[in-house]
Amino acid sequence: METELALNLVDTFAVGMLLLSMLSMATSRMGQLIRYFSLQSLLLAAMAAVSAQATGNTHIYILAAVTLAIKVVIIPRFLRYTMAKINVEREVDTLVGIPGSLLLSAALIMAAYFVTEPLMGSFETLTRNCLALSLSVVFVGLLMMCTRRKAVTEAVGLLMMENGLFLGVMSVSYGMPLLVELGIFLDVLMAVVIIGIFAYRINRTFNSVDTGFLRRLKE
Amino acid sequence: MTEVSSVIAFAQAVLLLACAPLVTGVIRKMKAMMQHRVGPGVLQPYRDLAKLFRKGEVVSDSSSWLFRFIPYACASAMILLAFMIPSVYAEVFAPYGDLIALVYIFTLYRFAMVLGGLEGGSAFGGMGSSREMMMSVLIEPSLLLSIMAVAALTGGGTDISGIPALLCAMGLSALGPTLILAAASFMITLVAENGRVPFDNPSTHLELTMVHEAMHLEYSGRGLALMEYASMLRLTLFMSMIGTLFFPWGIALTASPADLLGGLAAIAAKMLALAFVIALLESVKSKMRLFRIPNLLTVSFVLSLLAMISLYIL
Amino acid sequence: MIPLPELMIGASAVTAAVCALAPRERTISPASIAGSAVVLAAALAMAVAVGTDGPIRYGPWYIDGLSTLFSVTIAAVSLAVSMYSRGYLGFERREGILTTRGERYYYAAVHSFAAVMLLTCTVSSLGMMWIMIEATTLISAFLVGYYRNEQATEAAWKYIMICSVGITLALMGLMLVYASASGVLGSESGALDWPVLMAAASMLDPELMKVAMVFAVIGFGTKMGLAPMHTWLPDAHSQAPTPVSAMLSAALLNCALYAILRFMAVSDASVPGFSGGLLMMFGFASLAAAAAFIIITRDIKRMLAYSSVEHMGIMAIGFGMGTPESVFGALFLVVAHSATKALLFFSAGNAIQAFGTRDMDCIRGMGKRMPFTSSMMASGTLAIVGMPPFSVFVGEAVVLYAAVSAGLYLQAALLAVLVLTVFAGFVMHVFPMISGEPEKEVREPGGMARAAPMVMLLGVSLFLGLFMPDQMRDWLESAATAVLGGV
Amino acid sequence: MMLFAPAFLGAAACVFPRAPRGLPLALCAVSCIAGVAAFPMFLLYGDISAVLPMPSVWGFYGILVDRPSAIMMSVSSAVFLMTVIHMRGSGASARGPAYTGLVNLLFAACTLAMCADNVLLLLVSWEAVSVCTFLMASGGGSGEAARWRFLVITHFGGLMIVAAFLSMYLAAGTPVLSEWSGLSSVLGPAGSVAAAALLFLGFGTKLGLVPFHAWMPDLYAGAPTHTTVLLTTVCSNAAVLLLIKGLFGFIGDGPEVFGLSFMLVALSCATALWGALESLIQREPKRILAYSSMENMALVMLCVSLAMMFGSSGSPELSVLPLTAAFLHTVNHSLFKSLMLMAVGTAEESTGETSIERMGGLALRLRILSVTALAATASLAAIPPFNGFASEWLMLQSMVEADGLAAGISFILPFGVAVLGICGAMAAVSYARLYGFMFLGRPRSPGAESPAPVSRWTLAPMAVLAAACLAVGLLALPVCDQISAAAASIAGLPPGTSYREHLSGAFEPLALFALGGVILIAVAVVSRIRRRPAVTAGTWDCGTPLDSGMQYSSAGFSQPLVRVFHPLYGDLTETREDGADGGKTYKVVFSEPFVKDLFVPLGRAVMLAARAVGRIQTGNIQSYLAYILIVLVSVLMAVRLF
Repeated sequence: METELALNLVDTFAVGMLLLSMLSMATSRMGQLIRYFSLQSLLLAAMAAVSAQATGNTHIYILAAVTLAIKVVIIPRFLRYTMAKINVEREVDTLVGIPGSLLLSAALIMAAYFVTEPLMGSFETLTRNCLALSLSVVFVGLLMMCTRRKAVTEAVGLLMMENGLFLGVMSVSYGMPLLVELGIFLDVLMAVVIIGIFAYRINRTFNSVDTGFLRRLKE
Repeated sequence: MTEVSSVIAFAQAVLLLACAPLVTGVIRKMKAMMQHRVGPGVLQPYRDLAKLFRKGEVVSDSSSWLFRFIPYACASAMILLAFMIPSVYAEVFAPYGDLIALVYIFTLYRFAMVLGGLEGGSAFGGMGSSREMMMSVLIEPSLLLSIMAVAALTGGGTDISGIPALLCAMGLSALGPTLILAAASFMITLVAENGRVPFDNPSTHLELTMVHEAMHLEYSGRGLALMEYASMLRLTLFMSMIGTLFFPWGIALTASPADLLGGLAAIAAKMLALAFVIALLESVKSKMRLFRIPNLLTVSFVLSLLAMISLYIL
Repeated sequence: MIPLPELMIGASAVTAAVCALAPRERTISPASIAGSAVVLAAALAMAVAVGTDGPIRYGPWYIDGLSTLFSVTIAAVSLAVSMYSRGYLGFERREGILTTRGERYYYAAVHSFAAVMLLTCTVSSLGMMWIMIEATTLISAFLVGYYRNEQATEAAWKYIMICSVGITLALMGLMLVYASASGVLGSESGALDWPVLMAAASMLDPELMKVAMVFAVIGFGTKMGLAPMHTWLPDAHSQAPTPVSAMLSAALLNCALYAILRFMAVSDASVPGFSGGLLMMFGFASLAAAAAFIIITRDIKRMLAYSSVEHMGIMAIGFGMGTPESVFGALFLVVAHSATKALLFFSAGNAIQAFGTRDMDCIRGMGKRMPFTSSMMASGTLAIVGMPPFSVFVGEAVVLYAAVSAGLYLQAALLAVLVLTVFAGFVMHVFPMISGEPEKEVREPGGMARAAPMVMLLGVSLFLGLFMPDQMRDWLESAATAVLGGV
Repeated sequence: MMLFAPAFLGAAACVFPRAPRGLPLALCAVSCIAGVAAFPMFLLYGDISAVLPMPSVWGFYGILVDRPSAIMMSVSSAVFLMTVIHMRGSGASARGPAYTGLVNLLFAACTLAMCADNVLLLLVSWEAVSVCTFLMASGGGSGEAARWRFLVITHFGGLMIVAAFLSMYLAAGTPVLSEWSGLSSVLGPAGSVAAAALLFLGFGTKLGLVPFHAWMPDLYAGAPTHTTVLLTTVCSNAAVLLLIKGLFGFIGDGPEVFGLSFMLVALSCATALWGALESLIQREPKRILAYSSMENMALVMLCVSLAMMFGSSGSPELSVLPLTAAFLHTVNHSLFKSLMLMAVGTAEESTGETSIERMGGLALRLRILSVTALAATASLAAIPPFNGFASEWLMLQSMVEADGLAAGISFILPFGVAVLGICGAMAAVSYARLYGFMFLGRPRSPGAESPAPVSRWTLAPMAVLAAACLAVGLLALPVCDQISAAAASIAGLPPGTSYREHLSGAFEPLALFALGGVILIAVAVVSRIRRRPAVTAGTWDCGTPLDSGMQYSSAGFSQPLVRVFHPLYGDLTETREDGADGGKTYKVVFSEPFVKDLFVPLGRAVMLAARAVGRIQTGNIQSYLAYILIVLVSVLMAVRLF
């Protein structure tokens, strides 16, 4: 398939990922949130496949596969399992409120575009604004971590940041050396598992996963 | 300096030592005359000293070895000064008389007297000492400054025996503001340091007014005699300092008999004039309140400072 | 020649395994001590080898003076830690806080932690380095949450969350570097290997490198404890078991610093001075924040943690100036700080176990009851606040000297004033603990296992403060050249 | 080099607390004797130097004993020796091995600081001095708070010194101090002014320069006597030596520091006056002595800055006189101040009282002690023929010397003389008060009524020191010959230059006071002729028996002066309230204004700022993450924009 189509596809996927993270900012349901995350990961995998096709370096396929396996299937499962195990009530409780956080994330996206604007010229990549998009996704993920209080939501925020990162990895620099990528994926998996474990511990010691309660250690 | 001049210098020191009580007597007599009293003869101080010298000594049981030592220290300090200050002849016997040393020996005298005042452990001694100290804080710098001003005026450094000659050599051109201011400040210092009116009344023993007498209170017999003699000597020394360091004209510059006679006459005249001034002051002025004393002392301090500064401004 | 890096890492990993699976519990701690001794020996041998015949570079390894400096520091600290842990855990075992299983778990975690940190400093690919640093977070999270009580869990949660975020941002920086590098070198050419990168560094796109450095400094700086990203540090240090706190403060932060240095070397070739400016900015921020916190805190381990923040700030300033002297001083400070801070944590550990509290207002009269610990704590305090003849003073003096010689008078003055404030706060807190009268009856937790490492560390700090043998100087200078971009 | 082996051996000996009691002190004494030998050795062999083979970060550690350091080392070691003997006597060795060990360390550090020939060695040993004195000052009680103030202030000074030496090292390019000279040309005007100012202020913190003196009184009052002695004599000697070396040897007094020297003169004068004023109202002897140290050191610094002024105004050959005065006064101060402090300490130990309001009458009960104390007091008050007078005389001489200079500077003459005069007079007052109320009069407390006997070990060193005070006072000129040679060698003047040709007028203390002695004997003999034995009776009491309350109190003694200088003292709060029996109580409280109005508010401000910053550690993870986000975005924006 020729690069025009690939370009458009990659762009579309990237924009879709950003859209999904906006949606997950907007949602107030945990289940919904996790669904959005897995959908975003799916888009990521698809995009990886497309860019592998377009640029012809095959190890990105592996990447796509791993993404599919880990981020679309395993991690959401694990999260749901954890949620079920520590029966969290379904609401995402936010600090800022949904409209506020949406406005903030819009501001962050503008910031991302503004920051990456001078860098556009420096790539001969298939797409110019993927960098901006990935940065925006990272920012939005971080914002989610700042504004949501449940342990699981924070985990999702972290994962979304990583999705944005991989968006950048795929689109801007055609992936990294395979070893590194696999290591990174391993780390991500481990991180999620450990976060799950600690979410469980928090729930057991505090009878809640609301990290707003974690305020004992301060000056 | 040659043997002759050293002999003369020694002689003039002895003369000072001998005349000290006389000076006091003269002042008292003048005062009495001004107040239309007859008053004791001018030799009365000699008689007092002799009487005290014959009397036995009584010392306080709370006083220590220091108490017995102090009279000697005071007397000999003053006698040493007598050898350092010229009166008739512009040379001194003491080797290398030095102005700064002179001032500090006065300090030694005051210091010893203050310690003696504290010895008795009574209220009076302490009171006298504390007042003396309050005055000394302002007296000492102005004394230092006024003398140094003259030294700087002559440019002869801090060597005492040089100053009279240099001043005489300068002639009347020396009679500038520096000398006047310094002399004025020194005059105030003289009155204060020797505890005369208006700073202190030497002839009273009223507790609340006395300063020096309070410190002498515990002494008796020979100790008292020495102390009294020392304070008389101090007065004489100050007067002869005015006569030789500030207004040395007439002092004998060479060892020739004529000069020496002239010098003797000159110093006698100056002494008489000063005695008159002091007596006049004591007759017309009354003693100040204690806490107004610092004001006058500050005036003398400022005068001496001005004397110094005027040396560099004018 | 024997493959030293493999030997070093292998020994560490094996030790971890042995501690996890040792048949008899009595063998655990001797095994760990022996293992870390071997590791230290290997690290030293590696340092000598590098010192004599240049950087080691084969397979996944790239080891130059910088790597050996950091890895020897890490190995030495972990040896001291595993010695001290013997006494420390023995006490807890007697108190009944600790089970054999817990001890196995502890030693295994400590040694794998050490192994991963050593890997961080020896691999050649920046990507692998990133992975290893993330791994340190994951492993040490368990050590931080070791006592499963509320505070420990909270501290561990904050630790893992904040550090993961930071590390993710660092990955962004790594990605950008790789992007621009692969733009120059083409992909598949090991464009993440540090030597290769350095070779091509001058051709990299400056704009991109700037953004990359921002991400790298903020990301790794979070792990290194630069304010205002340091927030996890006091919690983690105060909640972890004391030997682990020592390890975090004296080894882990250095790893993050090492990563930043590697990135800085790359970026300085294309945008000179940019990363230095960033580092200095964050360094002063950390110094100021640490000064304030040291004054107001009451928890002794938190205070020590903040002093780590302070020293990381000073090092950042030193590296940020980027002159040979300043980098030399900062590198020296890395070693000095590790030795001194470990010593301080150990003596604090003794005090905490004796008094059963971390609150400095409740610890009094150590001087009478615990002469050894208090003398150690006193000298450690004087050392850490930069009093001669201890080594930290030399490091700070060299940095100050470099600042003056670089004409950065204002920065030098600011540095001096902030260090003075820290000094005041520290002294104000520590010496009352030593003087005064103890409220309750306490006795010194004795034992060779505790005393030996402390004396050792004090000796190191003192010797380095007084003397600078030529070998040491050459070593530091080779490391400095590596920082300043020599391959 | 063999000379210094014992010094460091003694320092090392302290490390082993198991060493038998008294061994550390003995070793310290040995090393002190070695230190005393420094100057004779110098006279025999010239400069003594040694280098340690092990390199440090900045060059090799080396020591060089030239004339100035040799003189200072000998004097300091002599004082140190006396202190150690006194320590042995007054049972201070019961303080335990830690203390005596620190004494050893302090000696080693001070000696090294005086003879260091390597910049790092100098800095290290100097800071070691601070640390040792800090650790030795743990007297408990009121001293504790002052210890922290002391440590922080001296560390501040230490930082200034470090900065100054670093900049000088930068200019010199070599860590070997003996190769440093005339660095002002390299440093440039601004640099050399900054370095000189830093040096002056840095060492000023140790010497009690206003406003860095805030630690002095409390520390002196709280610390053990011997710590105070060593702190105020040996450490001050080292400080003065290093200061003069730094200013004149290393930087050099070029014209660029002219403006600075004026400020330093003013600062020193202010310090001297302040010390004299405050010493008038203190109640504890040690506080009085603290302020008097401040005053004396201020006079030394005044001479130093005068020398700077002379040198920078283009006549460096004149600066030898003030420098000689500074050195001489430092030496004298270390002699009489140590003597006075030991006397006070001994008196406090044997009476168990620490306030002069509760002493008195000791001259009757502790005769020898009172004699030595009198010698010390007389020297402190610059009473001839003691050594304090010699150095003040030399200071005045250097003032008079300003006469010969350009009109702009000769202004200094009157003001300097005035300051010296006032300080001298006030000093005389406060020491008369100190001695009078400690030793004279009638005892004011049971402790003073029956003081414990004083051991011979305690008295011997004090007697030696008293003799030394008198001897230096009489032999001022020969002593000054040696010292002025040292001063000239530092100031880089031709070796021939002596201070004598700058003296105005000729003065031979020995001859003069010999005459005085003759006169004294004569007077004594005369008044012994046919003398009746003195009768002892009670003090004249106007018929009402005296009780100790009717004695003049020390507060009352200084009251007139307080009235005169009232505005200068801190707030003197006079509280009158009715006692239980309707009686009135009246007390005057003086508080050191610099502490109350400068250091306390400063500390409070720092505390407030710290709390303000401390709020960012909220304990809430969301806010922590928010910090990261904000920092990231703002830094990226900044990079994008600039």
